Amino acid sequence: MSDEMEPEEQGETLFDAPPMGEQERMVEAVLFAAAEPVSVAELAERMPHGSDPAEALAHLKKRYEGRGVRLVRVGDGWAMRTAPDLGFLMHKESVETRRLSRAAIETLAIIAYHQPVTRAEIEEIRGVSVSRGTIDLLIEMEWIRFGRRRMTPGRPVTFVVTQEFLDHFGLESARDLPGLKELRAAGLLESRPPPGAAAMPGPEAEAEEEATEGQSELFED
Amino acid sequence: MSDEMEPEEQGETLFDAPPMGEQERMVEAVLFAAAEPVSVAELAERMPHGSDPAEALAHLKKRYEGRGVRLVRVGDGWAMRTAPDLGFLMHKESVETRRLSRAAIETLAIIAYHQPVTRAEIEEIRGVSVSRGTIDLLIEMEWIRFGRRRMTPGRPVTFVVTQEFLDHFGLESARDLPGLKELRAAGLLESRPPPGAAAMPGPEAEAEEEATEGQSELFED
Amino acid sequence: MAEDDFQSDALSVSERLAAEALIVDVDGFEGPLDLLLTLSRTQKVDLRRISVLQLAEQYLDFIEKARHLRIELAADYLVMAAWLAFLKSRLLLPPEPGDEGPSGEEMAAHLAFQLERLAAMREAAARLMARDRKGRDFFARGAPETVTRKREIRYQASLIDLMQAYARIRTRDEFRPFVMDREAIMTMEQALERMRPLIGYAGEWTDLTAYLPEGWARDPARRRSAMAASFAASLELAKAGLIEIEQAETFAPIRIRKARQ
Repeated sequence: MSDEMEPEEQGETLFDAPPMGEQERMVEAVLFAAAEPVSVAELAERMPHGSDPAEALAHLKKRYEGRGVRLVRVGDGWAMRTAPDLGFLMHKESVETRRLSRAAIETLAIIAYHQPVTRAEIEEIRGVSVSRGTIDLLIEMEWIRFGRRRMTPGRPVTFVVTQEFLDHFGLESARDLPGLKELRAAGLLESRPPPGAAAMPGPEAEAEEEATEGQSELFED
Repeated sequence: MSDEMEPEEQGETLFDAPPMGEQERMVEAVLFAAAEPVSVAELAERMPHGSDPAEALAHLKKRYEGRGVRLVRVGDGWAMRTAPDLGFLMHKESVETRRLSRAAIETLAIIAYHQPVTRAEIEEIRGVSVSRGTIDLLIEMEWIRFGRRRMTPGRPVTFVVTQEFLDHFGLESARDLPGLKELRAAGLLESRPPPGAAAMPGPEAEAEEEATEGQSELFED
Repeated sequence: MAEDDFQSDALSVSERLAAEALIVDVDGFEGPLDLLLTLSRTQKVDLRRISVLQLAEQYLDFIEKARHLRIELAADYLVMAAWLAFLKSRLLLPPEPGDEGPSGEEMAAHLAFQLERLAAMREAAARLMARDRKGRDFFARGAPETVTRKREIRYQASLIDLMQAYARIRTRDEFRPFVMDREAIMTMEQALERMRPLIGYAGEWTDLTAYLPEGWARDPARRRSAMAASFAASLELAKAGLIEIEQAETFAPIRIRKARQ
């Protein structure tokens, strides 16, 4: 080490610069403890006179090659960073199960029974407007997706249930959903008709409609 | 039962645990990323199934021996800390530690060496009442916390030192407190009740405890 | 701290000056035990071989001087003075036969122990504070990476939820899981809730029908439901050891009473 040193520098310093191994330790400690990337100039300032932080950095960089952390250049400074392939360790995942909101489950049910169904139709059936968040949530859950556009004025998008939905609810197809008759028989539906409700088309009726439409594939994934 | 389980369990883990070298990298990355000590249990939680963080830690500890940063044990956690001999490089990072009053320092030492210890016991040892502010300060600094209540009349709370205390003073555990063994051997950590009824006048003996509590506050700087 | 003054070989004048300095500095002491510890240093012996008698005299002398200088001392210093005066008398006078309480030697030994323990804790505190410390001598990671908590929310809904939801919309009514008229239904939970506070009074055998809510015994449908629920509830209560049940013969009235411990 000392033979590499400039004679001029040797004269200047009261003590010899620490051996390179020590300098490497110093750089390691400083970069570890620093909140911000540290420049070579700042390292030189902090380290004992005559040190060669650039060389120490080079040694250190090599030492950390392939390790869990790496020495990286950030702007004109140096910093220690987690190896990119280990980024997954920095996430803590937790799963929380929640019940679907009433609005969401009702919207989902309407889509399942009436698909393909437009938003306006869902609102008509539910009697309240459907929030954008509800639709987004169901799409995000991959339980519904966009169907074909309806060939009516405004060409509204329709919603249909997905394979994921069928898998989740253990259905072969949306047609396997129990019809009104079965719901009634199962005691899930009161026998008296809803006040002033016009007969709603069941899934069977909608199935025909779907067959008649064969337009935009744009919205299908 | 167990021989039935084994093949099933093997089937459960889709992948084998990563090789030890990889596990060491992972532990390294996690500990580098954390400012606080991380427990073996937490490492295991974050690493892939089947990993052995304890063994990876042992390897890692060896790897960092003599380096600028070290792997240290802090209570039931592990942390990376810079080597103490390099503290002089870290003027920029060094935090101005609050100047503690004599009362606070002594109270802290008594809690560390006698833990779990009640307030009355601290007062017995120091011969003065412990001001509420002293305890509050030490709790605020996260050096002490409440321990279990003592199963004696009045069920007084006890105080114990924290992991942060161990971390701050570079102790692996409270058993590593300097001179602990000698103090114990000399019987100075026993609680020895004063002989007979003519008890030493302790702070409890005073009628107006409130008044004296306020007074001892005067002695703190 | 004034203790250094005591380290030097003291002439009587300098000793007195030092003692006065001590008194003026009384606010610098952490209580009487601390003062005693400081005074004990003047004996220049190991704390284990300290003369407690001499220490007591030093302390009392100190208090006397303070009083002379009209320095107000906190109460605990005076309490200690009284105790030391008592200790001194115990140490000097031979114990009277039948004397109760600890001997002067025992009391002195305990005081010596307390002083030694306090000195030891002082030293331990100093050693502790002199250790390499985080943020001064060694450092934690300066740029910690925060662990991002990714919380995945899984929504749950069963086919029944779905069908119920649909049924609810189609009936435009609050969905009811059973179409039975609930007005005539009493659940076991309701019966339990009703019976629990009542059984405390059931010291004697009482017909279970007495526990049916008022009015429920008349309507046959309601009576059946209430009876079944109350019977089921009484079985629960018997299982919990709260009541006893008896029935004399088949179809005889079912009677219950509070369990006897």
